Amino acid sequence: MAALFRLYNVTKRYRSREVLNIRKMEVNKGRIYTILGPNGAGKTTLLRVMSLLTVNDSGRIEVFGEEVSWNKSQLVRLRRHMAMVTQTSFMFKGSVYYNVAYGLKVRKRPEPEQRKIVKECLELMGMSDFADYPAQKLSGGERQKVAIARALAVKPAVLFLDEPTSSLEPNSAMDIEHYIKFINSQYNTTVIMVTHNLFQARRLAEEIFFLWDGKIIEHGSCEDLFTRARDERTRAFLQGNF
Amino acid sequence: MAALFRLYNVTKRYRSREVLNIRKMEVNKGRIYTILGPNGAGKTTLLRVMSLLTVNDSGRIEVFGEEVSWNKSQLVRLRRHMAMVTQTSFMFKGSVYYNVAYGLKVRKRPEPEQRKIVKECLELMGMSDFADYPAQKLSGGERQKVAIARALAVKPAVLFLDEPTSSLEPNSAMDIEHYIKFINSQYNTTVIMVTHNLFQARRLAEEIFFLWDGKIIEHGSCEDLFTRARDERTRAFLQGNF
Amino acid sequence: MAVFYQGIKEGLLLIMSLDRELIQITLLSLQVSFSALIIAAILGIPLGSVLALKRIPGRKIFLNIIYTLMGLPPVLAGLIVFLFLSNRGPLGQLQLLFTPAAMVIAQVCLALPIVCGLTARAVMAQPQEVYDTAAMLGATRRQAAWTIIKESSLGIVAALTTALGRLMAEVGAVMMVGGNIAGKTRVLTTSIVLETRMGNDSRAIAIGMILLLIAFLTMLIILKLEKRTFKDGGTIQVI
Amino acid sequence: MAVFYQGIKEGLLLIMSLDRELIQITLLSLQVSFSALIIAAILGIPLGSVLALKRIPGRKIFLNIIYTLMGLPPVLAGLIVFLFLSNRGPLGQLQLLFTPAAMVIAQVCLALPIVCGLTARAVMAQPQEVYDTAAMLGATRRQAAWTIIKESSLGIVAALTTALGRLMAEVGAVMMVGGNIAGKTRVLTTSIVLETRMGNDSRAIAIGMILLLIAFLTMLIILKLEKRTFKDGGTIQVI
Amino acid sequence: TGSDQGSAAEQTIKLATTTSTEDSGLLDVLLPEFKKDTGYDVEVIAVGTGAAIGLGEKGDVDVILVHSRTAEDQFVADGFGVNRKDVMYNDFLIIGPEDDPAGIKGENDAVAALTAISETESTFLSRGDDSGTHKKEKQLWETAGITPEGEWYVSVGKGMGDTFRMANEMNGYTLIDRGTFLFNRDKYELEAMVEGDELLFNPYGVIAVNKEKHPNVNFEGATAFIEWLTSKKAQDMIAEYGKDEFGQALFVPNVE
Ligand SMILES: Nc1ncnc2c1ncn2[C@@H]1O[C@H](COP(=O)(O)OP(=O)(O)OP(=O)(O)O)[C@@H](O)[C@H]1O
Ligand SMILES: Nc1ncnc2c1ncn2[C@@H]1O[C@H](COP(=O)(O)OP(=O)(O)OP(=O)(O)O)[C@@H](O)[C@H]1O
Ligand SMILES: [Mg+2]
Ligand SMILES: [Mg+2]
Repeated sequence: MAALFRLYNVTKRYRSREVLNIRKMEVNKGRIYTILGPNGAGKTTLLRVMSLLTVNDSGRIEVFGEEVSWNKSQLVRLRRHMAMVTQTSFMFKGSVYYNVAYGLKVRKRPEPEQRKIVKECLELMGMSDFADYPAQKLSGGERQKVAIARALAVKPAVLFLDEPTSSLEPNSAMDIEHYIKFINSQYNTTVIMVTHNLFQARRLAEEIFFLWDGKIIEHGSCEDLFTRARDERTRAFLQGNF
Repeated sequence: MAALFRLYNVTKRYRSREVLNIRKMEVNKGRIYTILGPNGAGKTTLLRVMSLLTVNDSGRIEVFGEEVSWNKSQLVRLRRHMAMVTQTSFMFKGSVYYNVAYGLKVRKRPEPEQRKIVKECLELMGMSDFADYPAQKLSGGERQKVAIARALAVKPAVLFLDEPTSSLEPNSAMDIEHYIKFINSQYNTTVIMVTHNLFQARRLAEEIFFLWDGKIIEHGSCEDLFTRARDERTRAFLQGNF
Repeated sequence: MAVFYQGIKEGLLLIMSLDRELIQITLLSLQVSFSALIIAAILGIPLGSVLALKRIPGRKIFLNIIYTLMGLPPVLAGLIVFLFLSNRGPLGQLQLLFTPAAMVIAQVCLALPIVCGLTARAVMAQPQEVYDTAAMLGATRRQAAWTIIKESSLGIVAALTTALGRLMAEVGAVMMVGGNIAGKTRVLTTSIVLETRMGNDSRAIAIGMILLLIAFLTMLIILKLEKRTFKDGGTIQVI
Repeated sequence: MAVFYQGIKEGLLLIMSLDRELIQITLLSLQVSFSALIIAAILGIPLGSVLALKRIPGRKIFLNIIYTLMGLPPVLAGLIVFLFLSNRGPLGQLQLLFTPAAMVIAQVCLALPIVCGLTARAVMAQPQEVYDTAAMLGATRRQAAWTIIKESSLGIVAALTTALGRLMAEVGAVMMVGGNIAGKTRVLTTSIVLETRMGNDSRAIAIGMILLLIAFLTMLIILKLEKRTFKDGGTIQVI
Repeated sequence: TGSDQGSAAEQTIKLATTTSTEDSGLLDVLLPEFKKDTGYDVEVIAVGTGAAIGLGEKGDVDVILVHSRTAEDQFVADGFGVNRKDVMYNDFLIIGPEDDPAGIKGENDAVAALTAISETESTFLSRGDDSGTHKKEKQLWETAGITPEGEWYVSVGKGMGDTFRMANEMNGYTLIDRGTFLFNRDKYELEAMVEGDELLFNPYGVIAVNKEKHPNVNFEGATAFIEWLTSKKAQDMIAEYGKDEFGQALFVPNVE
């Protein structure tokens, strides 16, 4: 199986604080990964480094088999195969439609196609009525739904999800979980998801990375981790179940 | 028992859309309330109206037995007994310390007292190491913890919580739940909390309001609602359990 | 204070009389300042954004120079452009001195740093998330920059109105390179100077009133357009 | 183009010679412009914030007038202040005409709308959450307004630097009310005008260079202070 | 069309002159007549004498009309100007406040008046801008053997109209050309103190910019302007100008 992402000795510091230090990490095509870990463990930072939004301070990153050299054209080329739902679901000024169409616009897709895709994605998220609504006025959950629609619209090969259902009502959250499974099996989309919802992790993940203080202290299949985690900290974390 | 909040026929519209329409709602002192409902139901709007951050379009609001006239001095006086953790946990520019001390500063508490309280609250949230950190650089969960610390610092009589644990790791979330129960029983703090986590609602709430499309369609004790909800929509919502 | 009433009265009379010369002077003022503003915007907005966004070496010094040039004295700008356009100067061949074109060039020198500097500041004040979201959705740098510019629209409109105010008000540069030739390069501000020099205070005030009236109407139109374009860029509600 | 080299050379010589008169002129320039800026800031920042935040009737028109006055021609401002301070004017008794105090007053008229208008725009661009969070934590309106001003610091610094640039560069107002009296009210810009009127282009350029150099150093200091105060108000990272 | 524009440019001449000439309104009377007679449009650029000569040296104008004999001669001697002609003269006067602290009202001797001003330390405003007027003033002080300095001697670095305004505000004396004085007399309160002294004579010269130095100048137009300005018709108009409005002529034609 081709490794989509390979990270070796990747570190990232803010000021003098090392917030990420990944010895070795591999992500394979077509699987669903979950990253777990306490607040401030570096989960978001890890997603940002993998999606090439934050430059690592040292180490080596390979994406789609290419070593990342951070040059402009490579970045755009690689990023065009990815999409992310960020933790804050930032919305551009303008309508919900504009936000969801954004990824298609920058890819210069024909207008009718854009309209069709945006319509589909909004329908999927139950947000069709909001197409003309100013996106920055949405409620927290609505905003998160639009952020998901926006990421899905570009049909990415790799989908990064940073706590994508944190503000969603339970039913919507379940729908989205189903949909993630669906695109994963249907289009072979690789999914890398951060979540604090252990049930969700358990339902979705094929593999889990457990992050602690910037380091991957445990990695394995979902079943393994939940039933026989080696690290004591992992076990303690997973016990806080709810 | 004295009613802390009374709302009669309170409505709020954005453009032509009515997003809130509360026939009658009463909140009593010293209890823990949970507001449940789908995304966009108007939960945040309701909290904002109750905390006097958004002016209702019609209807009557009584807070602490006073009718709200929206005049300046009344607003500040009433608000000084409340605190809120908002859905976005907005942080002011400046350090974590500055943010947590803010409510004490505007109340002109003496400096040593400020320092003491901020220290306590940060410790409680496990954020002591971050006192000097720029608050806007925190991770999502850290930010939420600071927002909680900031609200607790002013020792409010009424605490509004808008999905306060949505970005928190399970253990922290549990700690916060315990703490909410503690201040409720210890200081008789009234808690009004929005959450999408049904387990959490069940663990904490004494009473639940169920909001749908701006209206309270169900209201009762936690037990009642979870076991014998009258409204079909409520039942459907609560079934999406996880 | 009679001179004020006199000035206002005279101003109203002047406006109502539709004085041919005055209309021509007013139109030239508008034409020169708007041409300069448009050129400055076309050059300055992209340049300002690039300076705000690109980590090029010497960027800070360059930005600082731009901020400094926001305070370029109009007379000095006028003098420098004058020397370039003068017969003996490197661009003397173009025969532009004492024409409206020369005035536009000199005013571009004044407006460019303002547009560029304030645009850079507006762009730099945007949250990181704007860029991140654009990049993550596949935008090239150019597309992302354009998105950031759109998000900064409020600040950029402020930059443009500030620059326009500067241009409509300044006299040093247009006087120097335009020469204040009656019927050819005389504009509202140079007329004001001429009238004060001749001791005609009330007429100077009258022309000043006309200038401010025009500026007021222009601002009204700009704000209306801005509102229409950025409907939800509302302002803070204080309760 | 020889005149440029000549101007730069002459400028350097002037600086190095520590010409007494030049030092005095430079200090007066700084003193007048900074006094005016400080007064304008003290009045303009609160006023701008109030206009941005308070729903007072006529607020929009008032804001529009402020934006218009950002383009107040210095000559006109000078003329109006002149008429007020003149012997015959309502404030003639104060005997302020042709003193630095008069120049400060006239410059305040120019700077106030800029500080006020750009502050208002910076404040209006803040997200609603700033106010909400402050209010929810028990801030009075005044305290909340102060918090919003602090959050707008980047924009307000831009307002102040823009105003300072305008003041250091303008000549119409200080010329009119100061009178360009040698040794008393002559400043850098009026010197430049005088030199160009006398046809001393290279000396005019030399003085202009000094003016720009001072502006540059001032900006450096302001930016350094700003950085120190708002360490984490960093700029967008583009990768 | 292109050829039309070419001839239009040919039909235009640029004149650099002093602000006093423009502000006096004389050109508003002369130039339309000149256009009627010759077809030339004249674009007037009013600056200080120094700057006007500077414009001529750079070839940015075609002809200059100024009043500073020494500078004019230098301009011609350096080869920048040709065909200098006397046009007219006006005279300077010393004006001052009604209460006349130096007691010079009615004095005929300019040098004596300045001496009195300096001895009483009465406020005196100097143009201080190297203009024709300023040069004249310096020459008078030199003749008086006085180096003016002190609080009372105010060097303002401004044009004539503005200096008049300032002198009025400061209740000071100043040296002024008759044109500007008559033109502004009603607006201000200063009065004529000293006039008629030969030393106060102020001749204007017109000079064409040398075609050899600056091939692009409109030399033909400049020549036509000089010829017209020194013609009988123009000289008569100059002699008449101001009589209606001020009861006296502002300038005296000066062609031998
Ligand atoms: N300022 C506003 N302008 C326009 N519409 C708004 C505004 N604020 C909220 N709304 C709309 O009002 C409705 C209710 O919003 P509210 O934030 O109260 O929902 P909520 O119940 O808190 O939802 P969530 O669970 O997603 O946070 C939403 O549909 C939202 O889009
Ligand atoms: N731009 C930044 N500047 C300084 N520190 C930062 C920055 N971004 C992140 N950090 C710090 O790095 C650490 C890791 O942050 P990160 O956002 O990756 O955490 P996380 O695992 O996603 O946490 P959460 O579950 O709370 O979202 C945190 O302690 C955070 O405060
Ligand atoms: Mg995170
Ligand atoms: Mg909400």
